[in-house]
Amino acid sequence: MSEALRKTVDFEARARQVLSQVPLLSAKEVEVTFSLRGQKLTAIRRASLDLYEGETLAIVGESGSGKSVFTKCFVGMLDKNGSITHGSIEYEGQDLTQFREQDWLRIRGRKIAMVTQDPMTSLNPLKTIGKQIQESVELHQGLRGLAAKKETLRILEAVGIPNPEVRYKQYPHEFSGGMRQRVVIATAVACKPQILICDEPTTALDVTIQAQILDLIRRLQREQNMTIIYITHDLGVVANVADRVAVMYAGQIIEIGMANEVFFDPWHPYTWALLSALPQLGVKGEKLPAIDGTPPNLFNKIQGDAFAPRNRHALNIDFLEEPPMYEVTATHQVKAWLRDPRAPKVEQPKSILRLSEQSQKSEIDTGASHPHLDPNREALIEVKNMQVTFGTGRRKFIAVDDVNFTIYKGETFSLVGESGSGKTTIGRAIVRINPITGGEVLFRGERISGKISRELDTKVIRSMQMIFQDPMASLNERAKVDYIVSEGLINFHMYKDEHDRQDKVQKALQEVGLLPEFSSRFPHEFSGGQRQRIGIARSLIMQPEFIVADEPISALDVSIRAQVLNLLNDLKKSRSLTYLFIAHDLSVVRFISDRIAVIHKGRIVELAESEELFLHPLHPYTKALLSAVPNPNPYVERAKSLLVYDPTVHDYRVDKPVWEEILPGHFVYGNARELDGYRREVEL
Amino acid sequence: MKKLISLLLSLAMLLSVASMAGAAEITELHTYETQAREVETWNVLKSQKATDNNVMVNLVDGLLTNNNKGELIPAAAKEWYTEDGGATWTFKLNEGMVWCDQAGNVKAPVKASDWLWGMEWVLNFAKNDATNTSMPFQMVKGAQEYYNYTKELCDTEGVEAAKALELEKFSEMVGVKAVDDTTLVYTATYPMSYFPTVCTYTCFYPLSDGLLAEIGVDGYRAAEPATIWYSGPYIMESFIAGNEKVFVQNPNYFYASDTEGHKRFERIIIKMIESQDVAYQLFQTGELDHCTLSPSNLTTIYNNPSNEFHKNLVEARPTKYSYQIHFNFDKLFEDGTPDENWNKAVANEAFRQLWYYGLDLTEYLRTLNAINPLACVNYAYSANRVAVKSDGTDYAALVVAGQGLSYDSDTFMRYNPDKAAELKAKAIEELTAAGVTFPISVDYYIAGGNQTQLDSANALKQTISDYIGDDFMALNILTYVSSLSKEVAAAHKASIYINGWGADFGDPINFLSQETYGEDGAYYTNTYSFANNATDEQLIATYKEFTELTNAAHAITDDNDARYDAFAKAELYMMEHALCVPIYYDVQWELTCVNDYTKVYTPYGSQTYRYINWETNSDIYTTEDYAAFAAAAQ
Amino acid sequence: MAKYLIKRLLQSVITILLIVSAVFLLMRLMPTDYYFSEDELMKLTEEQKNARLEAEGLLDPPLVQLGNFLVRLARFDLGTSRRIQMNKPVVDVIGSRFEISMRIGLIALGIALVVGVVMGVLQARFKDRTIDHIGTGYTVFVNAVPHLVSYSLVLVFGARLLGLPSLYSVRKVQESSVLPIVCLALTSIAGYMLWTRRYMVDELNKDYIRLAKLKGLNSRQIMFRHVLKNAFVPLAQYLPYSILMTVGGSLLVEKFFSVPGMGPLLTDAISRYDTNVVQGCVLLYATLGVLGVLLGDLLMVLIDPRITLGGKEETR
Amino acid sequence: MKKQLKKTVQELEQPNVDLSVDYTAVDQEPQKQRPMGREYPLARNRMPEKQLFEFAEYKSMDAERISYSNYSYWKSVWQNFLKKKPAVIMSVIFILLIIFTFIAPLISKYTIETARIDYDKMFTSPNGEYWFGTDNMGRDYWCQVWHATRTSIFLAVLVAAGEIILGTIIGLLWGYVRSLDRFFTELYNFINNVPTIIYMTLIALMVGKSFLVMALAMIFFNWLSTARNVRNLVLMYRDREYNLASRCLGTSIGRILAKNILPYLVSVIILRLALAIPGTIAYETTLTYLGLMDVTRPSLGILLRNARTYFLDYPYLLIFPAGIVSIITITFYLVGNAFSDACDPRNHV
Repeated sequence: MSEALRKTVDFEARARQVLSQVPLLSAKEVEVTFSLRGQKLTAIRRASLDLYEGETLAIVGESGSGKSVFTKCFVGMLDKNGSITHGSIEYEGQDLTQFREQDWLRIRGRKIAMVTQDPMTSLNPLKTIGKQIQESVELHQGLRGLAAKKETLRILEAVGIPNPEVRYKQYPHEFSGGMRQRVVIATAVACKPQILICDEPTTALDVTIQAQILDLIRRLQREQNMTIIYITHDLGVVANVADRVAVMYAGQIIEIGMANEVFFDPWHPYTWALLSALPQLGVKGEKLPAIDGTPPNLFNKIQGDAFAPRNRHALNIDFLEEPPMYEVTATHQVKAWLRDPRAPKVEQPKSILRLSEQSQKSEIDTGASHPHLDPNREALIEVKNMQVTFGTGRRKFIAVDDVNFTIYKGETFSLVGESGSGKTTIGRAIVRINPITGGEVLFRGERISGKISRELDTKVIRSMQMIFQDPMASLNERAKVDYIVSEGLINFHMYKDEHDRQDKVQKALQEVGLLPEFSSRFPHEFSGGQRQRIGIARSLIMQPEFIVADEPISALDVSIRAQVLNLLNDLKKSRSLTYLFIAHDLSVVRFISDRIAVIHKGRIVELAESEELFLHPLHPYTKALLSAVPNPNPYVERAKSLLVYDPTVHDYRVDKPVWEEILPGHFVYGNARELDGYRREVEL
Repeated sequence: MKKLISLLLSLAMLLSVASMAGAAEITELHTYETQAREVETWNVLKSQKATDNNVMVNLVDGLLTNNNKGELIPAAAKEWYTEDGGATWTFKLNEGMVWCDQAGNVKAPVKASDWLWGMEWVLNFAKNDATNTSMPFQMVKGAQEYYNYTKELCDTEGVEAAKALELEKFSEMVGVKAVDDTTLVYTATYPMSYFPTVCTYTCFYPLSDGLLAEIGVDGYRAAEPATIWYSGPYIMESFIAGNEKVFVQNPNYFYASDTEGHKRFERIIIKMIESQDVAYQLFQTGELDHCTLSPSNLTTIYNNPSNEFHKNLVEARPTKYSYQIHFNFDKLFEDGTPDENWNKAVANEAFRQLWYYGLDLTEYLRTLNAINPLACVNYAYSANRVAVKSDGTDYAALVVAGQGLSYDSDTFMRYNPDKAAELKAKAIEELTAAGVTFPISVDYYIAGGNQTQLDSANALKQTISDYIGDDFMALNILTYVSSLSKEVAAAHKASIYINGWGADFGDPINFLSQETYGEDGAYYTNTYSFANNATDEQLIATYKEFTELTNAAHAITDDNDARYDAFAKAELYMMEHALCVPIYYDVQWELTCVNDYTKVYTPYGSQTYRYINWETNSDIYTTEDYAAFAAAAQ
Repeated sequence: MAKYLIKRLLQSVITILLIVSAVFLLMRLMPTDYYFSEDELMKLTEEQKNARLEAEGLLDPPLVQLGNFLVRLARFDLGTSRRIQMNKPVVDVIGSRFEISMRIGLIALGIALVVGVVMGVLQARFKDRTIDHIGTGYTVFVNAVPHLVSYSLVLVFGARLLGLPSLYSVRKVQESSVLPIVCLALTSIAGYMLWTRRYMVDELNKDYIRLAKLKGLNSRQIMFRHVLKNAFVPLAQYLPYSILMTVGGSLLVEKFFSVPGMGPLLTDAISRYDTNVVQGCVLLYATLGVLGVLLGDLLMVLIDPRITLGGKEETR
Repeated sequence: MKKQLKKTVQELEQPNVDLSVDYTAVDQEPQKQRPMGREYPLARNRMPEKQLFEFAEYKSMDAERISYSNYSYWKSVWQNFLKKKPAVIMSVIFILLIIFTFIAPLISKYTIETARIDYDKMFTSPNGEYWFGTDNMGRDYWCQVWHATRTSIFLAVLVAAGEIILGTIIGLLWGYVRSLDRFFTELYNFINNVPTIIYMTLIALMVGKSFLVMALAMIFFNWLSTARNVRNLVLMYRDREYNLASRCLGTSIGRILAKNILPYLVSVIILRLALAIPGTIAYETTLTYLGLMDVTRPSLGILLRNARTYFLDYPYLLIFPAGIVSIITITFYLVGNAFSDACDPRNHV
């Protein structure tokens, strides 16, 4: 890593600052239990945390790690069935754990505010956003009437909402997700709190918007000198915002330290595993180091280190006793037996080292084949001038417009775009879930869109399958795995007898790395990754040639993603599958795809080979997208300059845009003038 | 103010003292009607339902009315007579009678020609849709011809032409003449002594040409309390359909000054209530001045000596209806095929007589009158008092006596166990020979939603089972949806019917002619018993004999006593051969502040609910009071 | 907007016409004997009956009759009553009644709305506390005991203990309306309570309430500033329908207390085969029903900024 | 041991996604409730300290194992239901009630056929001879009440089941098949915009009031709300990904409805079914009052209507049938709620 880069953030100075302070808020040995239908769930298992004034502390962990619950204790927002059963939270000389509802009214909002996760549901749909922000202003700044409105307008402006006067009178549904999140932030900021807790504020947003919101939070912190607790599962985001990072697992903080320490010198195997599993750090064509299994069930009593069963570096003692906090540096503590002097010496994994070297390099020739460059390539899917519209009349909405591409046999073709860009629609149109309203889709040269014969229909169904985004929603909760996996078999009676069917189901389960005995269970017993693999097994059993994978990992936890990515890659090899991979996360796409198409507002704006696209993006939208990709290196991440795509730069009124192959295999959408510009860019 | 309050207080005290002293007459009568029976028309000439007539007779005066003894008394006509043995009848009208509107404004004098207009209206197809034409057809010369004339006029020249008809053609064709403004002459179709009784019926009511001129034909067709003219004792002050009707005194009533002979209420409020049971509740809360008791309420009060109304139970007078069991001689199954088993059985005289002699109906009658079932006993086909011989003997009593029966008995006299056993044996023998199978199923229909009918049907069933035996025949209770005549009778579906007939005028012919064989006007024969379709020779012969006897009696027009004796002979013949079986009179129990014995009490016509000369008492009448009234009435 | 409204109105008119036509044809399925009262059947000769039927066009084929009926309907001519109030225009027959139904219905609705919503709010506010249990108990009771029985209880206690008139009376409108109103309200209170509570609890579990709480609002502020209005929205959609439907009256209550309203009119008209009145009533009910739905949708547009006209096909 | 110690991090770092693990060994372990993670030799508790700090053996498939719950959806539903004591108690009472409707006539002196009209015994209060007293005609009330209970429950179950089945089928098609939406919506508006009592009156007058006719009529007009409810739920589930997946797999509409959607509606359907039963009894009472039910077959509605007029003097005539109606209503209210809660897998632990 270059020295220049290292200078972007001075973590050492921040560390000194932290060490010199008395904690602003200090949580000690906090234990939170929930009673759920007669059972006790210990969500937080004696976690301790100090928060220092002016810092940004990121709490990172998978879902269920307790990061959200933990911070809810700081604002007294635990759900009704939960209670703090041990420990104390000191703030301004008071113990927050002893607070009753009236006491919280003095703290909540006024001193500690919180930004919640889902901006789509966090605002009252029936009140104008102005009123909702003004409510905070009036309550906490003591302003009334016009003064309050003025302040509200100022805040709106401050959180980057243009035309505040107009927006003031609008209702939440008139705002996009990103804008709504700004409003939510505004309501929190309007309280002028000392501490702001941001609970995954960008999870539901697109990368470009996420980057903007992160910028905003950083700016607001600077301007208002707030202390921020930032909760996320995304290490890239952590790298972007955090001074200090706390890693949570199974209700405990297992490693905490300055951001540079945690990213470059982590000591808990779980932190290692989390970082290693990032596709950004993976080597194309190789397996990603995945964490097997799933986090522990907190209903059960946990003995020893909660991570032990999944830990490749587990010591025997890990299964017996909970490790104490070991100090690595004054600011860096780790809860791992590996730091015990008695423990065997181990080195940090290679990929961690790669991170500190900032070596996310192009490794184009890793032995992967390039079927699209093969002159004997076989076009499997051809999409010609595809148009998909929804609704009719005034409510007609064009989701996909004039889209052209070809997928060759054996490749992984990715479609990247933000939510609402139409990428899923394209995928669904190809597998014929959504009817297309214009153009056509060819499968092995045969038209499969529109009305087709029964035989072809059967053939298409059997050769093309889809993997869905949300493993929680894509499995029928009321059917056993056995039925789910064999559904296709049953439909086409693709088995000899009952025994044969069960046999096939078990083989399919084994192929995706699941135990055959799972076939008699119901989906809700499985974790997200396992469910996603059941979904894959369901598709595989049809022996398809082509699979549309619609964001198959975006709903999964970081530690689980790698499992699924590896599986998809393995299957591609063993079954010579062709994928259409739909994603919004560019780092994943880069890791898995051969070619990438970038889609924006229903149109493909650029299509190129994966590395080509990353190295030489042409279309401004592609550039903006790439600039927003979070990088798990805090220095790099903070140094990056964000490009914002402004669609108004295109002037297509006279000069009509075309879909042009600028370089062999590199297509871009633009009018003659723009294309010229791109060509010049390429030549440079 | 103080003065007013003290005045009111003393008034209130006075009133309470007065009420303690008892014997205060009610000036404002609260009475009721059940919901299904709301008035449908305010056009008196169109009205034919009892509920409509009950109201209308108080608003418009006909020629004659009745008193509490059933006698004819003057209304609009002060005297009436025939000079030719009943062929023509002359009515002399009161002078100075007027029509007034709802507000009491005098609109026109009542003239003899008003009765011509009235009759014209009834007979004019375009005006009255053929409603109420049957009696004029029978009684008034030329009536049918005039009806046919208007009907044809409708077809040839249109409805409006018929509606525009005035009296020229009518006077020419129909036997009604206005000799002068106060003299009216009717020409009957044949000499009849009972013609005046016909004149109490609403289709013989007047219609002022002035009213017609004012609201037009269509206006009168859609008459309302606010648009009609009044000449009767009361004016309909307000009418809320489905809720209440309020009568007030007509200030222009001809007999208004005669407060003794024509005593009227200040105000009468008729409430519409949902069912009979509600009436008792309202009586308890003082919202009604009388109520008829359902069997259950009656028993409750009767069995509990400490009940507040225990001493107030009084038995009402029988209604004008006489109820009979009618046999269906041409019963069809649901699918339209004849029910041979029943038809053969019912054609057998012994079988029918078994119904007559073999049933002790006391228990059955208790569904009507739980305390005194024998008060309901009916041994004759014709209703009591419908005609009276010159020596004062009631016509129906002749029939009862002719059977050797009497109402003065503490048993159900008609029941004769020995004869019943004999008849049963005979019936079994004969019917078995005829191929009838036992038990004979007797299909009996009740209204589907009517609990009272179900209860009494069950009682009848139990009686049949007890006295005749399930092995011989069994009552099969079935239900109809909304109309007995339309759903059941028209389809010949029931084996027996229990019907009540209330006379339209005062002569036995009105009863017996409903049962004759082979005649168009015989209502029961044609619509219920279907005797004309019977195939059994003996039955037909019996029917023919009965018909001959009836017609012979009807032919006697010059001597009423002989006429009635002849009718009694016919009726006795019918009883003897059990062509139908009299079953009950409707005698109910009530709690009341009204002396029923002072009400109009007539066995025919529609004058029963004229609120004239009613004796009332703000204290509820006691059982003793009524016993005294009944004794006095005997 | 206007275009959408016109389209909706046209659709509504078609629905109404379909309903009325269907009922018209159904009535024509009954044998013509039903056209006559029992007395008429007894006293009219066959020729007279046929003459009557012919004069009124009842011997024509049903579809011809329907055509004639629709033509008359287009001229807003509903004909006259035959049996309920002979020869009186149907419009007058209905007109005299619906006002009474509406008055009683609206008052009962108002009471039910106020009491029900307040109770529902309290129940939601104090969920799982005594008042919530009382409310739930009431709801269960109202549903568990057949209305007929509870009305009888109301009638007896109202009339015996409080001395209120047990029958509706035009001369004592106020006192005599009390019991019918109470009966109507008693049952609908339970409904409003149930739904208000449910919607309130739904709203209270929403994310934006969390945000409001995080702003530092206390629970009373949250209730009044946020939850109430939002919880009322789903109730409001059915409000116009409920208000309009008060015109229809309650069959049971009106029969029970002899209220001369719309409730029993239609069943009476059907059972007496007063076809014109039946058609008039059905037309009224259908119009009010369809209009109620339409107004409900419009109301939603007014109070819920998310909903725009034509944005969503609203059906009930 | 020594070898294991030497295991380097580099080796360990190799992703272990060896999918060809021998499952049989795992499979044959006794399937019982076991804590999360592996089972470890007891010996580990007594390991010397040195050994404690050695690397443990790593089994990738063990990490994959989930705690085996021997789960069955309906079994869980049942178990959850059994936890709701009031509902269980009420349903036991209800079942006893039904059984009793059959036993009652056997143990009493009278049956509905043999109960005689006897005016001397009318309104006898309950006693040793007449356990529920006698009615207004001196007939034994006991046999009438139980006979009526049986009739009413039969009617209620028939109607409720009918309307739920019809409503569910129509609702499923209405919600899932887009082209039918318009038709059913219009049909719904058509029927729903006029109070059903009108249709009931028409039917009662034109077709009849018999038990079967009215039951069919009730079914025919009551399916609407169920269908609408189901339809709205179907709309919620229709475009869920698992349905898209089924469509991708070529599953027919019928199977998707039956296998993918219907099971999700079970709780709602059961709730509606449970509430439809007391609803039908209440409706029947109203219809009886309006004279639209055939009275020849005694039902609770008929008894209530009759008792209504003299319950002040003879409260027992009202109390017995009203009590039974209340038991039925409350039972189904509780059972319906308990069952629909139990059907919700989120409540399955």
